Amino acid sequence: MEVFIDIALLTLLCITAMAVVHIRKLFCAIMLLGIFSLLSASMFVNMDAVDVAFTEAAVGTGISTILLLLGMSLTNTREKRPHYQPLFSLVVVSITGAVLVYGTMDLPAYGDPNASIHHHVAQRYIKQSPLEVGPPNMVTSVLASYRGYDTLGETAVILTAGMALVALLGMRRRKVLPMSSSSGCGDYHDMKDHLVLRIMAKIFIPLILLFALYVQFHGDYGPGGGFQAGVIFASGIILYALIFGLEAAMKVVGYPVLRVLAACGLLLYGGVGVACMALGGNFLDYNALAHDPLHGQHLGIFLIELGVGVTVFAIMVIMFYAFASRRGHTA
Amino acid sequence: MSVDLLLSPGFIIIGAAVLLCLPTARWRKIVVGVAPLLALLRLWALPTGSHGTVAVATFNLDLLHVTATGRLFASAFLLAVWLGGMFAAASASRRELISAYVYAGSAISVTLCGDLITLFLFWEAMAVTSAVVIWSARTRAAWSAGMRYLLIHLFGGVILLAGIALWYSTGGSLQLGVLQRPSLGYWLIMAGFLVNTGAPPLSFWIADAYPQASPTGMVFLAAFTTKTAVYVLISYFAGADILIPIGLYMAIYGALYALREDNVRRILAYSIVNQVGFMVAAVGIGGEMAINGATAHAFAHIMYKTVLLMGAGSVMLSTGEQRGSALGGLARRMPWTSACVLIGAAASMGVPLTSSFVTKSLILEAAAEHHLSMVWLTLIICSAAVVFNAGVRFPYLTLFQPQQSEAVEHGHDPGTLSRVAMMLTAAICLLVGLFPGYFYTLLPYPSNYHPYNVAHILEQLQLLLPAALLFFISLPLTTPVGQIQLDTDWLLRRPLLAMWHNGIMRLLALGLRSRDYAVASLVRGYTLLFHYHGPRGILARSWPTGSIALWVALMLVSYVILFTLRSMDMATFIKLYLHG
Amino acid sequence: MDNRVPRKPVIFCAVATALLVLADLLPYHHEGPHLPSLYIGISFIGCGALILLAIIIGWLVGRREDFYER
Amino acid sequence: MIHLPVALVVIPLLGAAVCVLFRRSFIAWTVALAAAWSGFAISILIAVYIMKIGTLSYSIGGWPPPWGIAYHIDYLNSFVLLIVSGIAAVVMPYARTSVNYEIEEDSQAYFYCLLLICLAGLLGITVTGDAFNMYVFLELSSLSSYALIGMGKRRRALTAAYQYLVMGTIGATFLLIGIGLLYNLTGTLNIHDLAHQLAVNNIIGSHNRTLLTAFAFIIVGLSLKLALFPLHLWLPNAYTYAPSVATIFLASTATKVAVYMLLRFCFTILSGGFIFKLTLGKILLIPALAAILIASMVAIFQYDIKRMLAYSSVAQIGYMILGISLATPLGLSAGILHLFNHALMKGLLFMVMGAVNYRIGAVYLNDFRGLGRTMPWTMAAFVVGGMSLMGIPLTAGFISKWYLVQAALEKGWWPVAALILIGSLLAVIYIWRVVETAYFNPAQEMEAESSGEAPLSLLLPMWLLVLANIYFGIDSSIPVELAGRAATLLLGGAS
Repeated sequence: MEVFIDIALLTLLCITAMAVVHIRKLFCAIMLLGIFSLLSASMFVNMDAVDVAFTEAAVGTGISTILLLLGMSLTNTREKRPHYQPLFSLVVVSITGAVLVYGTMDLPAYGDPNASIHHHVAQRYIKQSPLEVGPPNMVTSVLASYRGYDTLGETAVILTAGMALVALLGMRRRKVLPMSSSSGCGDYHDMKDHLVLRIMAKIFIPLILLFALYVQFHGDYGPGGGFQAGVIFASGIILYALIFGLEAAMKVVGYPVLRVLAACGLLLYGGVGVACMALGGNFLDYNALAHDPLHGQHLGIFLIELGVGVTVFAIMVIMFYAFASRRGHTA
Repeated sequence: MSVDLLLSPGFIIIGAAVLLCLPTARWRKIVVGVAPLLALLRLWALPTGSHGTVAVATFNLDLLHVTATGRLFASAFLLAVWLGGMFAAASASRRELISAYVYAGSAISVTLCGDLITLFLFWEAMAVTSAVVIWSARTRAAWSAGMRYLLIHLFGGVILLAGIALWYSTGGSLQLGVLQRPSLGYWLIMAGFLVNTGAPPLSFWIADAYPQASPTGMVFLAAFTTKTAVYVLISYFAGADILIPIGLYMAIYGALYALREDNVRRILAYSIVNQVGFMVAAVGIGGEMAINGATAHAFAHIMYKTVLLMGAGSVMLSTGEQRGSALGGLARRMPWTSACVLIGAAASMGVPLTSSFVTKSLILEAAAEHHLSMVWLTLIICSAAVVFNAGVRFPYLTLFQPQQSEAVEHGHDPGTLSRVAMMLTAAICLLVGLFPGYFYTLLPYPSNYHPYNVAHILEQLQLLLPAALLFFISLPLTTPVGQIQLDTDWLLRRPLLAMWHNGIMRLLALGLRSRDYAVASLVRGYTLLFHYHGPRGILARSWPTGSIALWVALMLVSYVILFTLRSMDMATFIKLYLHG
Repeated sequence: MDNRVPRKPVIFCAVATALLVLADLLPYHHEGPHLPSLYIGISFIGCGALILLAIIIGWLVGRREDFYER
Repeated sequence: MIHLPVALVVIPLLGAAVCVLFRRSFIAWTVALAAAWSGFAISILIAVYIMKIGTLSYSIGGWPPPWGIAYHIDYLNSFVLLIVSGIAAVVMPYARTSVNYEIEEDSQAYFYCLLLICLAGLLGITVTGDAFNMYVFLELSSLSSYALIGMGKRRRALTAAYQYLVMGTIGATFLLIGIGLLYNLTGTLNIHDLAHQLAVNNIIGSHNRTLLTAFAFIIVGLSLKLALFPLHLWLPNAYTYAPSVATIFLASTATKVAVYMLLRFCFTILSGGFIFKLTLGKILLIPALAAILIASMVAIFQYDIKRMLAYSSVAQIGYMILGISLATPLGLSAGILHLFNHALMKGLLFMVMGAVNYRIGAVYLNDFRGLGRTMPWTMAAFVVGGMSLMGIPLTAGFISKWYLVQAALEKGWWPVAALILIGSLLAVIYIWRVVETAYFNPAQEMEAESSGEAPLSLLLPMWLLVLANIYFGIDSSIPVELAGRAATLLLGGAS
């Protein structure tokens, strides 16, 4: 059964990918990319990688689509014909693909229980993590505790991306140009007349925020965690900005707040690590945080997930602002 | 690197050169007055032997290796740079002082280093910095003379380096010590050294280059290059017979050419060749006494040549004139200078009670001891012929002949510091002559030679006075000419010129078309190079990002193919291929 | 330029040389065989030869213009 | 003492967050300075420790190595750490003046933030003993360096940054694919455990196609990051248009760390570089030689001196890879040594470019006219750096070239040794062009009024590097010792 689902999803994925490559209308391409993300999220679910699927759905379908749309609204909605032959790219892609396929020839089969991947490190994660770390969701214990340092790095990557964007685009808004034409999609002006949207948004936004908090704090038990929660929380704010205008959203959470939040999230994460050192453990050794190692792990994971969530949220909104405020319009 | 090495006397002097960058003249004077003395103290505080090596690449450089000979040479250099610096401090340009200090520091380092590689490095440093000293005169003539000088010395350096490389590659040791076992490397090293002594056929560079330096610059130049060459000959080639004829040639050459020279500083330059010839011959004779003699005479020569050049420098500074035919009658106007020059001249001739008397006789005695009668005779004649250059001719032309031109009216003694320097140098010349016993204890080998006996004194006077008499009598015959004298360089130049005019031009004309073709193809090659590598060339352009991706893919696939092909041998490859 | 033989130095040197010849006739301690006025002879002959040689060389190659500037 | 390795990374990382928090240029600079200096101090401590004890391990989160992420520091790491943190420590004092001139007041705090993140990333790559962790920090350093390059004054900086972004992402993705394949093969990510598993499960000996593909991906990905010859195309633009401080820092550290990663993957994971001895040595030799010759040739014709130096960097990377591809103790240590020496000289030369840019506003060849007189100290520093680049005795560059030539001769590769020397000659040509213009061409009239010597805050770090270049040229015992030990360590895995 799973095989059929896989085949169906893969076929759809291929079709979507071809369509993205083929189509010249950027708006459609972006929408198709969103679909592509959803499809791959479904594939991840089928592979039992729920956390990954969750992230893919939140980031790939949600935030990145919005950012792409914003980016497109700054340029043009149609792709120019490239001056070189697309054949060229085909060659590159086929070569790389062929090499990749060649490389997988000597790999153990997917799901092969004898594969060494299931025997070495994973064994301990599966058997020991409930006793050593605690959370029933093993993914969380691997991400936040066993390999918590990688997650710190990833959080820093998010912060870097935001700061890079701000450094290159600038955080200030450009001068308001009242006469400029309103081209592209998602104009805030028009939203005033869309009563349905406004009312639905008012109903949905609190729910989205609440859901984000749930994902944040329930990450230990179910799929989810700081990354997803941050993205979902950010999408609540972004929705608000889309419907009620950038100005209004900025009154709720302005740049300075976001900037401080972004920094504080990372500082919180690092701070937990440093606190562990101060309490006599290694860096990020949560056992040191409380008398009972399990309590320490729990507290540590809670805190760092919070840090991740805060940073991701702040950076996502900053990114949105940075693109949106370059449009030359204000709501 | 230990502090010991950093504080070697040579490095102290080079460090002082850095201090000389100081803007104010007062500080510079203090540095000039103090630094060499510190270095001198340091030098005599160092025990003999090696003071540790520094590993550079695979060589162990013996940067500081004190030997008795080296120490005496280094002391002479330090005294020369001290006195010369004081003499120059008032009038020399900052550039000249700095380069002279680096030059002196390098020369001192040559005398205090323990292997050929280090020696070569400082050798080249000397060549470059001394050229800068010449250029510091800031005249056109000085520029081209400095260039010729530098070319000759770099040429010598190349020979030396080739020699060292050959010597090393054939298993020779680079350590300080007399080289045995003549081979091509041996001869090349010797030739490289000899270029700096002013040996034939390149003897002309001394008289060509030195007099073009500034009045103060030549004081420095005369002291170091030739004497370091003597030092290295002593250290590496003591007793090499070939050096005897070379030394004799130089001694005669110097005496001959000085006789018809008009430029007084050039007279002194020829005198350097003459005296260095004595030392080279002594090195060739070998044996304790000869080496003692070469070392002692080098010391004495540095001192009296410094005093003579200071005198010539003072004359030139005040009158702006260095042609013998335009000087004269300065003895009254420059009493202090004249007194010092007289002492220097006496020292150069070897008049009893002066330095040369007690040093040169060591060399003569050594020649006699080895029963080299012809050598002895030639050296005797040459030591009499010193009268023709530094001994009588120079002071006579400069100071005592009847006044020849207006320029002399401006003659006056130099400033206090310079005068003090000059007098100190003269005093050293006298002291060495007065207390030979003390001086001999500093020499590399113990000596029981006693210069002062009636016979020896009389002999010396008997040599000098007739020579002087002859000189004065033949004065009208040896009238200076206002032109450059040519020697071997003429021999090199004349046939070359003739060939240039007759043969080569025609050959060139014949080969013009092929040359044009070569040039054209060169240009085409350059264009091709430029086409691909130039700013717009295919290899330098900013490429579209996509094409780089193609490169990536190509590299990737070629790596995979190559890995696969190479990592399994062909048999297993085929086996795997057949079985899927 | 003044080309005459300077009188004072010549007289001084001649007298001094004569005195030295006399001194050679005096008995004084000397190592080995010694011919009277050997050194004076060497000096005269040797230096005279040198002066001659210098004049000849000067005549041959000495009076050339400064070839370096060519 | 025990927490030093992790402090090395955490201090700049949290410092970056602090920069964002306050967003004041001066505070950010102070934080950056403190972080860089403390990093350097820690690196020195670690190096001393390593010299005494041998290796230093640290388990993050208290999880022992194969399960958690562990730091593992040996001679090679600590040497690269010294390079990276040392350059950072010298660059930071320089940065204040130069950044004030080149970056808008508003963005300065972000600039320092990104610089610190980049530093943290590079240090993180170097200290870690975990392949995936290496990738995470590679992302961190790459992402920040794209932004740093994009902050250059000229508009083309953005295109350059974009191109670098695309190429860098391809490189990083390839690396990730390679690591993924390795993980699939072994089930572990720890580098030493990877080596162990590959050996125990007899994967190395069995011509495993996945292993070969994984390494093809890793090597191509890293070749992109370290700008090996045909894949260097992002580098000239990136270095040319980036702000001076970013160029100095990236040129002297980023490529070095990529080379370090190559060493780690090819020698530590494949224990003793079996792949190198078999094939990779010869495969990498050709691009390395091509880099030395072609990039040097291109550098000769450049008019933008920063660009010229960028091409020269490509050539110098060729030297490093050449040394590594010899795969002998001597060659390897020559390559590692050149990492260090090249950081010294290229840092110095780009600092000179920054100073010239500060005074003149551009670094085209024409702008150098008469600078020998108006900016004597700066140009003197350029001359020293140039001499080091050419490999003139008594400068640092000589040492590594010397070892390189010896290593080539030791293997009997005469033509290679000759090509190395030809490359040095080409360096002489392109450096001489600048020196000639600076010292022997009269100044242009317009510039006479504006120019003067660079301010002290630029000169001091510059001259610090000048002294370092000379010092390590005279007494090279410390780097030679470390590089030699690192080389034997890398090759010793085989026995």
